[in-house]
Amino acid sequence: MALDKNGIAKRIAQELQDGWYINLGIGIPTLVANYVKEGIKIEFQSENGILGMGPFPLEGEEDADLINAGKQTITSLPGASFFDSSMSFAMIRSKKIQLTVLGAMEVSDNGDIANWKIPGKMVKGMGGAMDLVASADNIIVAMQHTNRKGASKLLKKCTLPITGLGCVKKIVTDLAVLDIHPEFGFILKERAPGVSVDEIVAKTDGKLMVPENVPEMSL
Amino acid sequence: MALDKNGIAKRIAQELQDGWYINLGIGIPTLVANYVKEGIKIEFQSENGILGMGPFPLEGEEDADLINAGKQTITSLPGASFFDSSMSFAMIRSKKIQLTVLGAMEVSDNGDIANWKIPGKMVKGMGGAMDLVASADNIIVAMQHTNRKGASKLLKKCTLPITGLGCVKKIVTDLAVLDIHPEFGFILKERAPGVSVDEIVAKTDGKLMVPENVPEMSL
Amino acid sequence: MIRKVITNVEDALDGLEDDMTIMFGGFGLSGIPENAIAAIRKRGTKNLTCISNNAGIDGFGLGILLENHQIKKMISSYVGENDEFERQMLSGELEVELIPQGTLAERCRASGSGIPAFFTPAGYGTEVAEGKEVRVFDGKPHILEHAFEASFAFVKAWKGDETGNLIFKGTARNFNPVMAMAGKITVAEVEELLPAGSLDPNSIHIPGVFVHRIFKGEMFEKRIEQRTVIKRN
Amino acid sequence: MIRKVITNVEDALDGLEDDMTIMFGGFGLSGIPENAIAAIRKRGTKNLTCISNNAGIDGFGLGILLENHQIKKMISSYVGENDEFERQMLSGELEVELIPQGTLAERCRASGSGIPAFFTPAGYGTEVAEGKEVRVFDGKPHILEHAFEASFAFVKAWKGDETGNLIFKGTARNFNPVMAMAGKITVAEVEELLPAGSLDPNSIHIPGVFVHRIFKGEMFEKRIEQRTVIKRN
Repeated sequence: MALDKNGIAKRIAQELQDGWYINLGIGIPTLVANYVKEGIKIEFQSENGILGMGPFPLEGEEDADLINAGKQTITSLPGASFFDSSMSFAMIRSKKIQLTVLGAMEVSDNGDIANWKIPGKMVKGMGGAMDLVASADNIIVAMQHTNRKGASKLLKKCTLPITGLGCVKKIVTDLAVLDIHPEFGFILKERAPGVSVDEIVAKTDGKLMVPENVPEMSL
Repeated sequence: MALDKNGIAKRIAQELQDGWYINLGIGIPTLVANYVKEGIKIEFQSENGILGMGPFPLEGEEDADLINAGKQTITSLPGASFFDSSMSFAMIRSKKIQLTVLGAMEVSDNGDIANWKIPGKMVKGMGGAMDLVASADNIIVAMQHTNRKGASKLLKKCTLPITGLGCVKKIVTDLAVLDIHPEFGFILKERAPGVSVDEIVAKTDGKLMVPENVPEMSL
Repeated sequence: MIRKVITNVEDALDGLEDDMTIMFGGFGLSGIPENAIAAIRKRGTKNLTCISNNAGIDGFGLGILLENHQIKKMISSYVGENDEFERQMLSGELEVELIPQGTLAERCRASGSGIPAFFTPAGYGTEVAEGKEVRVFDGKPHILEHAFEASFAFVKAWKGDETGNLIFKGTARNFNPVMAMAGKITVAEVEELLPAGSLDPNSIHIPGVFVHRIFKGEMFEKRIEQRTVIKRN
Repeated sequence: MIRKVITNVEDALDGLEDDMTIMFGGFGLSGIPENAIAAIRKRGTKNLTCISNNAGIDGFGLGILLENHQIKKMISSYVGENDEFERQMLSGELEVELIPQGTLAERCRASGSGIPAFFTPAGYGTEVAEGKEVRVFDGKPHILEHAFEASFAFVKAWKGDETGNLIFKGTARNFNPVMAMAGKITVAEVEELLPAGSLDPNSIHIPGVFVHRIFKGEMFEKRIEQRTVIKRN
């Protein structure tokens, strides 16, 4: 069965390693914070200016001066720090953040990502996404495998305006976990529980390598 | 009679205007702080990272963590702030400092300055001087009119390695106050008390404009 | 430059004219200069080019300048959550330039640092890079970006002193410091305005040298855009 | 990356090798990483290229690495006050590259900001500009300067916490923050090392993300270079 949003987040959370600084985008990526394994120590960065971001505040303790990049009220954890926007992107561009998780509209089999603009529709802007994808060495995309019309979002070439070139290393969708290899394209690593390889192949447009054995995710 | 170092500093202090931020170089410029007119409010910046620099500390109150760019122990005044070196030169390059006073080995009649290196001698380095002269709109040079051998330090063209081009606006020496005009060169504005125009003319090598009336400095 | 305290918010806008380019601190509605925005609305200055990470919401933040048709162009990184904005943009009434958030911040910081241009990898290969110089450093393409020029920067701080020193609070800091550095005239509104010497010189976020006018904001509504909480059980 | 506390200064140098380029915070003798310098002297690492605003004095600061012939090259803005330095430089034993102080700071900051290069007016028309690209912005010539690359940065802070957050004191801040940002491995020595949560998150000068190793310095001599005082009467 295809994963729901929380399932995708849960699978991505398995990638988190002890000691990492992590930036989570808006949407599914934000949910990843709910599934951090016990015993590992990580810090979340939000590009509006906090390291050591904590969970939402208790009712009544919201502070307009303490939000995340999605403009949601948050808290800070012991060891947190606040800083300005130039300092925030200084750490992003200088690769101090070990993992970036973000959503996408399309990803191509060479790792290009499109996630900021649909021609003809109201453009909201790229926010910090272009800075993040241009600099991060470790980017995981969290998204549905297909769009609302059923068309694959894993393509040979992105059709939408690009956010960054050749930067995505891993994709976790409702159907599968895939790595991206500069030569082989998408490499199918895991299937969602009960989802067949055939379904994934049918719903993937870009170059796809399917190993002999594709295990189910263990969630 | 030619001015001594304190006389030069005293004359330069007359240029200070209410509300200015000022950077004083090492040597004679440092002395300017001792002659600030009553009733005007200025702040001294030292490029190692302080705005609102105060006088030397009282004996016994020296703090190794509180020095000026000459490595001298100082104090801070109410309203002071400390900052890092990149912030310090951010304010210098973005012209937030209204006056820069520094020493020189040579100044040319188009405002070039040489004050950091004598070929064949131990070079100590330019410190912050090149950043200061490249960005400051208002630079006053404090120096002796001639070097130890009696040769003029006000030249057609600097013979020593340049610190900055066309940047000096005013010079106060032991003999005179001179402005620098892009077309006319040095313009003699004031004589030190008892010093003749002829002496100044004799000791100035660069192009010099002498107005009909050259008043004595009032100190 | 050192006598900076303004008692009347109208004086803070002295010299603000139609067609100017101005900056506004804030991220979403957090840390925005509410009092200056309200005063600009009242003053009615038109055809403004506004550099601000976001464009407010309907009825608050820059939204109140948009609905009064005072803004000609927005330079931002993200402009969702605003119906009037969308309407004006789609009708062609409002010009919009979208810039990666880190580049936006760095172009402000460059402006306040006397750095006219710098290279960044952000936006290479995208439409953001169109017409811009590309150069490869260490095998990676970068694009050349330039410092902004802004006649005014309006920022909001938590505490300030008479000499213009500013301290921000939490993530309300965001773009405020770099914009404070960048304004030809920087106007800071603060929640608490204190005598010189009240703030720890070691904890100043923006030294007063960057601030030309400072006033205590009459009212800070501090609206929350996304109230997310954990329910008490 | 988050478990950073080192209890043994030797561990702080783990990976430091001959021929590396390393940075040292400090201005004159103020805010220098005394404990790391002493440990490097003890370790005997050779042929180091050192980026530091100054080069210490005879017998203290980087002077103790110079006299032990561990430094191949100094990259600094000002190097007076050191006889051994002068001797090695004039004999050709020591290479010296002099850089305007603001450019030195900005090249560190660029390195820690993912900005590979930027334009600055400092040094145009001087020998500092030789061989460098010149470009005119707004009628004024600027030169292109590049980010540094340094394997290690050794910095000294006043207070630090277990997550690597740093707070500096007074003008001992100087180059320490920008070098902390720039090191591939940044080692911070602090006067007080506190548990996470002890420092006000609003007053952190350098967020812990930039600091890889942190330790409480065993001893800080904090020598004063120019003791200038007003006599009590």
